[in-house]
Amino acid sequence: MIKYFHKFANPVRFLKLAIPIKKISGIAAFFTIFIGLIFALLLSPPDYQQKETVRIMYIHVPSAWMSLMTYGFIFLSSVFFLIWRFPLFLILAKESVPIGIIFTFSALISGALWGKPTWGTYWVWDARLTSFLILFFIFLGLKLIKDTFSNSSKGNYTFAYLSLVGGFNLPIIKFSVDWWNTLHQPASIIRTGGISVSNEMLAPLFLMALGLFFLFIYILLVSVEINIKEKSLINFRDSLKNN
Amino acid sequence: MSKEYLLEVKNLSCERNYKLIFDNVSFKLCSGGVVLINGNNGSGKSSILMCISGILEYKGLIKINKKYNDKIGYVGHKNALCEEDTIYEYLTFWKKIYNYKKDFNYVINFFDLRKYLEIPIKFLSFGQKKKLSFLRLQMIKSQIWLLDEPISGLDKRTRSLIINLITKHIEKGGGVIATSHQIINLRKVKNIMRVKID
Amino acid sequence: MSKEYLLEVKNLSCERNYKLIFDNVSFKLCSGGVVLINGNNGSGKSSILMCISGILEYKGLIKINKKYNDKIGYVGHKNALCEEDTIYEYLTFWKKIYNYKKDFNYVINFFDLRKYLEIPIKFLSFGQKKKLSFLRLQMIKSQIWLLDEPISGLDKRTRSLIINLITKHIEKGGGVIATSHQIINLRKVKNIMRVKID
Amino acid sequence: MTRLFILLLSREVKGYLFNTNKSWFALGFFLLCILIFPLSLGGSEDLLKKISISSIWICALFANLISLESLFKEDYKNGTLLQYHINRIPFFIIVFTKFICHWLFTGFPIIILSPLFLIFLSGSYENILGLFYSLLIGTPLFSLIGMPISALTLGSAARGPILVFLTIPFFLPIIIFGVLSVNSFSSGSFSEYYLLCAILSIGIIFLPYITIKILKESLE
Amino acid sequence: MTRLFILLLSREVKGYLFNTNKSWFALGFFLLCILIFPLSLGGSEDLLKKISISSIWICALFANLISLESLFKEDYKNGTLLQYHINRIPFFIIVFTKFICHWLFTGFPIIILSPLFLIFLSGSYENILGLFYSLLIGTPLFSLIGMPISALTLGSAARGPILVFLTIPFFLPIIIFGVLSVNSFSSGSFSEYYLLCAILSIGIIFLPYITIKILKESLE
Ligand code: HEM
Ligand SMILES: Nc1ncnc2c1ncn2[C@@H]1O[C@H](COP(=O)(O)OP(=O)(O)OP(=O)(O)O)[C@@H](O)[C@H]1O
Ligand SMILES: Nc1ncnc2c1ncn2[C@@H]1O[C@H](COP(=O)(O)OP(=O)(O)OP(=O)(O)O)[C@@H](O)[C@H]1O
Ligand SMILES: [Mg+2]
Ligand SMILES: [Mg+2]
Repeated sequence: MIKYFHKFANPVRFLKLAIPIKKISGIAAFFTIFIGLIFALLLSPPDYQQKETVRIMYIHVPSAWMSLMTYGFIFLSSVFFLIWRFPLFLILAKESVPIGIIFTFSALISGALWGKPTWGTYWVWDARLTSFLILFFIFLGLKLIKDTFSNSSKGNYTFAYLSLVGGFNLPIIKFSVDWWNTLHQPASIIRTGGISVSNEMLAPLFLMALGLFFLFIYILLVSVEINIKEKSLINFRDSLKNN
Repeated sequence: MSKEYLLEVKNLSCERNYKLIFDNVSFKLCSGGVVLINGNNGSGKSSILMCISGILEYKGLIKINKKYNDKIGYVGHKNALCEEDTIYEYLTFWKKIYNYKKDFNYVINFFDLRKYLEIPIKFLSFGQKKKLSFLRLQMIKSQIWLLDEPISGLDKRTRSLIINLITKHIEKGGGVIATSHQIINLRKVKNIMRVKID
Repeated sequence: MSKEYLLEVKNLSCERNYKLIFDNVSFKLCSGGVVLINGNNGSGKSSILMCISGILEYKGLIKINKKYNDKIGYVGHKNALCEEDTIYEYLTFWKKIYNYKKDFNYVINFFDLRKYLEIPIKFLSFGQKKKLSFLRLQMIKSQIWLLDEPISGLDKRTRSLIINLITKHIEKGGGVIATSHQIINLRKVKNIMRVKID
Repeated sequence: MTRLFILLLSREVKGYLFNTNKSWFALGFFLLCILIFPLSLGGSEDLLKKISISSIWICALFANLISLESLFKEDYKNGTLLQYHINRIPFFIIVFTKFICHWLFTGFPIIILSPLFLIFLSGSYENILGLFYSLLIGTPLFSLIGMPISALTLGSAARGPILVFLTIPFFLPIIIFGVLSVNSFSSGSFSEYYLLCAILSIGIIFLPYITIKILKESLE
Repeated sequence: MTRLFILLLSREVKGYLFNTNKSWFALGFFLLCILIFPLSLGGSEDLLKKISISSIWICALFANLISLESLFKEDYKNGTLLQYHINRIPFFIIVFTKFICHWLFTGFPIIILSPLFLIFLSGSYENILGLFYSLLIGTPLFSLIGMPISALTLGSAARGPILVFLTIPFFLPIIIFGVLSVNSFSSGSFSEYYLLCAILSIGIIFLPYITIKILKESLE
């Protein structure tokens, strides 16, 4: 009975909770990103050194943050799944992988594009960039596992464990700028010494970050909803067959 | 006569890749008893054995009596036959694994495999490979034998040898769960239970 | 009634790795006839079939009548079942290879495999895999069928279906060479020849 | 005959495309190798530039080597080759389809990507054409030479040593001439290209033939 | 328990030694790779000297990678793992024996041979000790990380992509730190060694555990 409850009832109850949140975050994402883009592209001042190219920052930094956050989320969900064996956490973790890929990819591309005017090259093999590239590959690997075992019950624990192992990379990315001397600039916002960026640039940055965060929640909930409904459809079909 | 059970299966059902294979299977294997699982191709006989041996996940209850030796002997389609090893290597390895003290000369002669002793397993014929797996089975000190189609592809003589083996095992107080499409002629065994699944 | 032969085997002997497997086997397969090869495990039944199908080297004579279609249909232990393919892919591929014009819906329903059509072959049970190989066999336009233990591991219904298949093939003028440890109950076939090897 | 050829080719291609197993493997391995070079050199741009051509060749070789083993393996293990043989499907069709597909999915993408990686590794645009042409002749040679070796590993237990000790003597000349040819391309001499072409044209006749012989022998 | 351990270990070792298949494979591949480097560089001594350390590391990685796939494969295919499971043989024994043997026959010979090759490639005696130590920590890490990946490829069709995409992120850090550590050894700082040691000590606890989980899942 309890097993039954764990398996079906909870995701469905979760859906009840999730659908309103999904709608709200969808709307919120739209507006924050919209306003954020206006600020970022029109209202915020150009940098005195980097001129207009600084506007790439409003894409680059939020998506870099979000990709790190997404991986953190996958990591935590996997931990919870391994502790409590709650399938819902696994669904959450699995469905965030494609979103993470998108964020990581856009941070990579925007970073590379930003690198050309500021560093004179698209790519260097320094610690920050390399470790971030590795994160991208880890995301791809997880996506692969998710896909190859998609219509089988195997691979759940495999996915969870590997996302745990991949977690080693997060601190490396975060602190690579401090541990090694890299071309990439060290943290100027999320750091122990307090914020060191002017407010005019900070506002759109945070707006964009918030917007992407809402976007993340929105996409995640949509795909989780589809996933859960699909699963219950299978079970429904099976129960029809048996009767 | 209420003999003690070796293994109890209750309301067993099994899903593979979200597909229900079988449902609501219950039986009890007693010491000195045989359970024959019947069913069509694809009905899930092999899957039941795999559930019992702990490979597949299942719902329901499988209880193995801890009072007895709870080791399980399994002979199925895949029999740990390492193609490159010779028969001799194979047998000595598993003999050590199972801590089988006796010499295995007896078992080898039993199945007429002596002259193939130094041949790599990949050169054996289908039936010879099967015989070899039964040799391994005899070295396990286990009460419960799970046999997946034990006599298919074997000649008359070997079949009767294997039936003898089963009978002996049962007389010693063991239990056998077997699936088969052929009739296993266990005349001397009284406690035979037939389970039909579909 | 001197029917024409499809295949003639004379004084066949075969060595594998310098070991004589069998010696001096002779028989004739006529159109509408069945040759059943008997023998103990490891006596070389499968090897004979492999010689006929041209895989093993042999000494002696194997003559296939060129007047007839000289293609050979072979179902043995290895049946070209690519684990990752689905049944549907498997059948369409071999259908095209054999240039089989008819729809294979009929053959699929015949063996009750329709609902597994989209399942990868590795998920099938032992018997289902065997059925699948028989589906392939039916698509070859060949006179000579070589069947290595055609009915082992199959349930009653499938067994009788396969015996029907064989009977039909023979009625159409084909010939079958089969090995088996089980009794193949070919009541309607008159021209059965038994070859014993050891 | 053509029908059979197309049929087998399409099956092979399907296998590569949908059985994600194969198609990504060689290419992925190539990417992996290419990535490892700059990383393990510790960021010395200068060095990277100098070894860029060699490293692309080496990676192409490895990608080829690693996908070699499975060339005939599955068809052999599950008896498909056996059925082909029994059903009198000419083996040269099989061997050629295998060859074409193997090249198409390991050699070809590498050729296409090589200019990109050359720029990525060396940062300059010279040598692109030379590398492109030399790979264009070299990768089919890899696949061709690989085939009999792959066939050899089927029946025997000594897969490893065969693969290694046979590949060394046969692949090394190719890679040496390949790298040399790129250097000589910029100086306007094409002798290495001619040599490679000669090897290729001889190889395309004899190597499939040898492969067929070995395959048939392994079926026993 | 110890009895079982010794038994399985000796079987594994026998498999490597007599089944020439395995023992030569990794080492042979290593030799092949090492040979290709100087040959494909076209004889530029100077260059060779500079990339000698990286190339030895790269070759060690490849040798490891190429022998990874077959780590559990045979035991899985012929049902030995299944029998182990049914007969309640603790999987950690199996995994550890596999690990030890894999390292013993791919990592260890490479470590032993590495000074030789360093001299052969670079022509000088410096860095020998640094390379030796870094390989000593790095190669078991390769084997350790390789195990769960190898286990992963068992059940699934997507052997290739998994092997590639999972090895990249997990092997790359090791090779980066490995190469860095050799350079910093000569300058007297050992931070990379400590880091590698830390990863090793964490890995040796968790990675076999994860491997066991994945193996059991693949048995179904
Ligand atoms: C492909 C190249 C690049 C990659 C992969 C990359 C990656 C990242 C990542 C992962 C972060 C988040 C780190 C954290 O939260 O601590 C980040 C933040 C940042 N990146 Fe990049 N980056 C790249 C290029 C650049 C370039 C060219 C610039 C500008 C010169 C730049 C400026 C920044 C800034 C200002 C931050 C915010 C740091 C903070 O305050 O936390 N990045 N980048
Ligand atoms: N991994 C799997 N995923 C999905 N379905 C599976 C899987 N393995 C087996 N099946 C299905 O489960 C059913 C039962 O398989 P099983 O091997 O237990 O049959 P069986 O009774 O032993 O048949 P046979 O008499 O042919 O050996 C089959 O229909 C098969 O298609
Ligand atoms: N490659 C080989 N080298 C040496 N001996 C072999 C080889 N292959 C098979 N044999 C031997 O040849 C004999 C005949 O094998 P075959 O497979 O033909 O037997 P079979 O009659 O089909 O037996 P079964 O009824 O068990 O299937 C066996 O004793 C086997 O050990
Ligand atoms: Mg079965
Ligand atoms: Mg046989």
